[in-house]
Amino acid sequence: MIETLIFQGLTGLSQGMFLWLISSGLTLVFGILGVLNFAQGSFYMLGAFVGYSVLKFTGNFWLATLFAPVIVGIFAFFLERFLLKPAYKLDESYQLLLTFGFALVLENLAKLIWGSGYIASPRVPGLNGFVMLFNRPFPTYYIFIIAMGFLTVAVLWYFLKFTWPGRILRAASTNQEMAAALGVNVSMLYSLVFGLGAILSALGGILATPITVTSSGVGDTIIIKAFLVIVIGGLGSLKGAFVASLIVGLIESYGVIFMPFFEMAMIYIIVIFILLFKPSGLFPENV
Amino acid sequence: MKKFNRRSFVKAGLAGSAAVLFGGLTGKKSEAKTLKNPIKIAHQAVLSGNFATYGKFHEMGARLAVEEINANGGILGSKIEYTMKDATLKPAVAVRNARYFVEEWGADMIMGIDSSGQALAVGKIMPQLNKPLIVTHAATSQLNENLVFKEGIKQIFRVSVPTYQDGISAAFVASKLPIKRWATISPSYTFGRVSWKAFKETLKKLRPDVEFVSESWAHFGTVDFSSHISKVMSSNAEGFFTTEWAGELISLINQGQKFGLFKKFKEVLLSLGGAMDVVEALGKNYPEGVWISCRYWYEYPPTNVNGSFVERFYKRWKRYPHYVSETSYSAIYAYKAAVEKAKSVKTEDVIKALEGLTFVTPAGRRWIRKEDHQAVYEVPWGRVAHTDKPPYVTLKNSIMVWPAEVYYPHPPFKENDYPPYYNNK
Amino acid sequence: MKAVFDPFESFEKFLVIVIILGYFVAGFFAHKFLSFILIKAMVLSIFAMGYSILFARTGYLSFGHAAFFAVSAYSAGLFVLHIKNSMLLALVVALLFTLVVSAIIGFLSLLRSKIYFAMLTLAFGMGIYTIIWEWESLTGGDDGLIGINRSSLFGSISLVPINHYYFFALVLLILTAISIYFIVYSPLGLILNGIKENETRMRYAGFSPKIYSFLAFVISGLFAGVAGYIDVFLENSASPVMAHWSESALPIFAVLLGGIESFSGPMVGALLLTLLITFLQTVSSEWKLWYGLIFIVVILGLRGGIVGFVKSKLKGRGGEQ
Amino acid sequence: MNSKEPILKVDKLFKSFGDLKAVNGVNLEIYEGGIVSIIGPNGAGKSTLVNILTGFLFPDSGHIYFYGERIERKSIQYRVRKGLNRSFQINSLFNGMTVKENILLGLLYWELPLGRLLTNRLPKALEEKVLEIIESVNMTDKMNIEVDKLSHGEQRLIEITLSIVKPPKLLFLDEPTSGLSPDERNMIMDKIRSIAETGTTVVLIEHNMDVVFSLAKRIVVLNRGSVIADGEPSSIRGNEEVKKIYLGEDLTVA
Repeated sequence: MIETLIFQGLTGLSQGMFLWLISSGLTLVFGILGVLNFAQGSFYMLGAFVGYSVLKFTGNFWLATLFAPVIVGIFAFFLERFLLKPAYKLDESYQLLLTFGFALVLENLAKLIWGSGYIASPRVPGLNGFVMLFNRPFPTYYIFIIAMGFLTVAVLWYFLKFTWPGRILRAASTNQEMAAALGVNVSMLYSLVFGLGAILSALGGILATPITVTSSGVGDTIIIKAFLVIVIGGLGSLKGAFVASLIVGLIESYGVIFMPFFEMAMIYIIVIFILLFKPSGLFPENV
Repeated sequence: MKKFNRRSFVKAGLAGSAAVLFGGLTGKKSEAKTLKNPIKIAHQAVLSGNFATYGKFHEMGARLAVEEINANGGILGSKIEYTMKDATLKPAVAVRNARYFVEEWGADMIMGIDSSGQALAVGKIMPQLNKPLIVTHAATSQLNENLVFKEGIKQIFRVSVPTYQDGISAAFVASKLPIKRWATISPSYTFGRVSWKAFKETLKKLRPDVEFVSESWAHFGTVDFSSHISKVMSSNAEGFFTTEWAGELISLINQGQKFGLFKKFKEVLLSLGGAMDVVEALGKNYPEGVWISCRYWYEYPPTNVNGSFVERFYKRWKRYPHYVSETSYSAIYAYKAAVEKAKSVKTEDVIKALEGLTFVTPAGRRWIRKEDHQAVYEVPWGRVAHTDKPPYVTLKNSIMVWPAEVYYPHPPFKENDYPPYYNNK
Repeated sequence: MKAVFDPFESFEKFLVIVIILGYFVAGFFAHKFLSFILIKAMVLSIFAMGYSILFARTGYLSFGHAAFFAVSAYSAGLFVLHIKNSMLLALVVALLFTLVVSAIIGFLSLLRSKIYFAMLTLAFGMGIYTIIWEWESLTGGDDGLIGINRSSLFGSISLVPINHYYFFALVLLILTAISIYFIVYSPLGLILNGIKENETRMRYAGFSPKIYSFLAFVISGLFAGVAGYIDVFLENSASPVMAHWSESALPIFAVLLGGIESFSGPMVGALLLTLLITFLQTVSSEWKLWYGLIFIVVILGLRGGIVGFVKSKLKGRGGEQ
Repeated sequence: MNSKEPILKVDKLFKSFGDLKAVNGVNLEIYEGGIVSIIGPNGAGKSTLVNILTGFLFPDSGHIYFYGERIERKSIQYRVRKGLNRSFQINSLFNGMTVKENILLGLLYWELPLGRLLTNRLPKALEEKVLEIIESVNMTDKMNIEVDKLSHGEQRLIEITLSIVKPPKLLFLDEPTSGLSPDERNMIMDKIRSIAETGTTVVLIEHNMDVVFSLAKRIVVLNRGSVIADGEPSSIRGNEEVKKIYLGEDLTVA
């Protein structure tokens, strides 16, 4: 029994890490730009598709993992510049709706570019095996995913805490006027943050390709869960997004054993409890 | 309802005899006159979202059939006009499309449909639309058992196999395998539940010594199966059965490989593992030795009809036919056969002609049962082996087939009566 | 926004009356498919007009109203299938259930600010979707409820023929338009507008905005219920996707397309959107791409919607909306 | 009410944002009648204090008593209904609505019976009252203009009017003259005097020392979240500590 619990825990952790990659982008963008980005799921999807193309071109999964998020990030950067900026003067609901429009268009553009079929999952050199835990195999790739999750946390934390751009970001999240007063180009900052958020989600997308199937509708499915995650964690809070991602991942995983059919219900119940008793989420704070 | 039946019977009789009469008197030319030109066939399937690939495969099969028929003089001289629409997976959209096809576009026959909910919703309004509907994918047994057989909605036909293939035939395969304990990860919706139940109950009757030790239910849209895999792998099962399909099956297989699922279980049955979307996506990575089936497999039957179909299909689309391609292709040929038999495109005549119709298709000889309008035909199971050429998967050396009559439930349908027609002889 | 003293109020009224007359006349001439599509447009009109009470008036964006549409459709369907084949009683039951569900979800979602609210309605709506999907013994799971047939009204007026049902739907549309008119051009409408413009100031004017937002939520939920009720008897079936969040985008889009600031906007938008989608689906399998592009254009370039655009042209000084 | 009893009593109020202690242990008592001014340099915590007192923010700790009732966790509207209102430094009107609609919205809660929430026509008395208020600010000719199209001074006038359509017992005015021309400023100052004359206690948060010294009978000086001086204008003017924080600013005018 104990090894089953550990196995479920590990798979839950890895599921949580994918949620973290997408919800960190979501919460970061919200924290700085104040925009709830429906298209965050599309960046996840684009990460997978672009990664697939890079992989086809270079034959190297690691190059794909490196380049796909950057390409998607650059795309997001320009998307923000040209199509999202005009919406900042609008109500936040309109911004949400606009990104919803982006999601619709991106899903269908992806279908036009990459076709409607399922894109095969690449094999990752060196990570195809498994390690034995309690005489049962656990895939090395899942361990790698868990490690990548923690790595992104560490990198983000270091970036925000100890680097100059990171400090500006934190300042901007609490007080944009102050940041502007410091001579920060807020408009450029917004574009960069939007791009950074896309990079995180796209990284999730490309990292998921070896274990899941990529199709144009994949962004839709994941964005809903990411919303739940950031409600639990507290909007705009990276710490909250991380903890909540793990909580949701673990609930889903243990739910499969202890309450099949109802694991999603369990997540909703947590959301309701958070709302009633701790309405600003687990970690109500900025970035 | 009675009145309707009598009138249609009379009409059908009149039309039929008129056609025979004229045909006898004046030969082929006037036959064409009694028909409509062009004959309009409307097709709908999912062309957007996660399952968009299904719609594309549907369309490829249907277009090939239409092109061939039109190139060879059409149906009794009438050309086919064909249209295709995105049905998404929403019943409301499928209903709207069906209404559009019949009431606006003027379709003589409508076909396609992927999800059970859509098939049932469209099926229910067929008496209003009163055109033949040939379902080419949706597998719910309610369609033929309830809507056609019990409620008498005669406009509905299905050329693809119902869930019988997914649950019951799998149990026949399982009964021949030297293992006793089974587990599943099944889709957490009607299709998955019905199939697992059919599998369990059939197998229990065929092999009373079997046990079902672990089941895990995955939501529609599950992306990550690892916790389900981890759960079933913690059981002492020896065999694994699933009716997961399309993208979710690909994810399940991928993740299963990483977790050593195909090593842990001695036998694995994938009822829809033979679908070309899955085969294409996995190719050489398809785990060897697992049992797969689907509603048509490109290598079976090894007839000339099938061989040349696969060849033509590949030539036209540079891909191998998916089962929905074959069923779409055959649906059009079934309709052609019926119209030629009835020498009429009138719904009543076509229905009569389709009932009991036997026709040769790439998937072999199909026979449309009169009572429930279900096409009965054989579909194989086999073990995955690899080849060097696309699609890299072959079942040639391990094919296992049961006559469809053996495992198809027969009218009158009794609830939960598995296996339906099989006696322990 | 001139809720009470709109000089263009008469223009709006005129527009709505013209559309309703148009529906009425079309009812005599439309053949089957067109009447089906027009009923669909009426369903969306009712849905969107009710939705505008929440979205256009208070500014709260809900992605969960499809769930109320579905709750109504399922409760009406289950009622006529299992309890009593009465369309009138089914309406009462459907609205009652919708009321309860929308009150609970509205209360919970309104505990948080507007943007959280959007997410919460989305999440709770998907919760309903999941329940409908999983509770197979009651709802038929993914197969949905089928065979929900129309019967007659007051025992004598048969609603089975589609042209009869057309006028039944039209009556409900007219009743909806009148109710919405009374809400929009009343002090309540002004209060709701005040919440949209400046929720904090409303508090300093003594109001509890959440109570009024809640009221708007439940009202819009109820009209979603009316729409769901008409739809289920039109389709003769109910399916879980009715509750899916993507369905909630339809009334949003209808409201935006027609003109969020106007009374007639939702009705204009719903009619155009229904025709547009029917057209797009007929000409292109990539219809969602066009749909998305039009969505973006409307939000970025045409925020007064079509009615707002026409009004600004009539006024002779553009860009006012 | 005994005039010795304060109508508002603030007891050890704290509020921080991250590392910044915006309000750092403020104690304050406001007595009925007259105009009290709260001054202090930028970032002294004036706005935060007003936001906490009027319910816009909740304090981290400390108590607020209004007529003896603890209100620090009560909602904005609760305090408003008890007679505590405010105006905003940056105009916070119902933009996009007309002057008339703005005033009407200010009045609706107090004057409209719930049963008439859905009537198409307003009660006559209410209609008259709206017109009367508009008349009192000389905007009858502009009542159908959207407020965001008015001049800054006119908007400020509506801003203040909105907070007194139902005369409160205690009114906080947050920098009511900032950004105004001298003429507009005089108009607003007259308005403030007339408000105080009708019996509303006014707390004026102000930057402009001319305004403060010409209106206030009592001045409270805030610096770094704490009260550093509290007294009559003359004593404040002579206060060394106050001079220090207002270095370079001439407090002797007025």
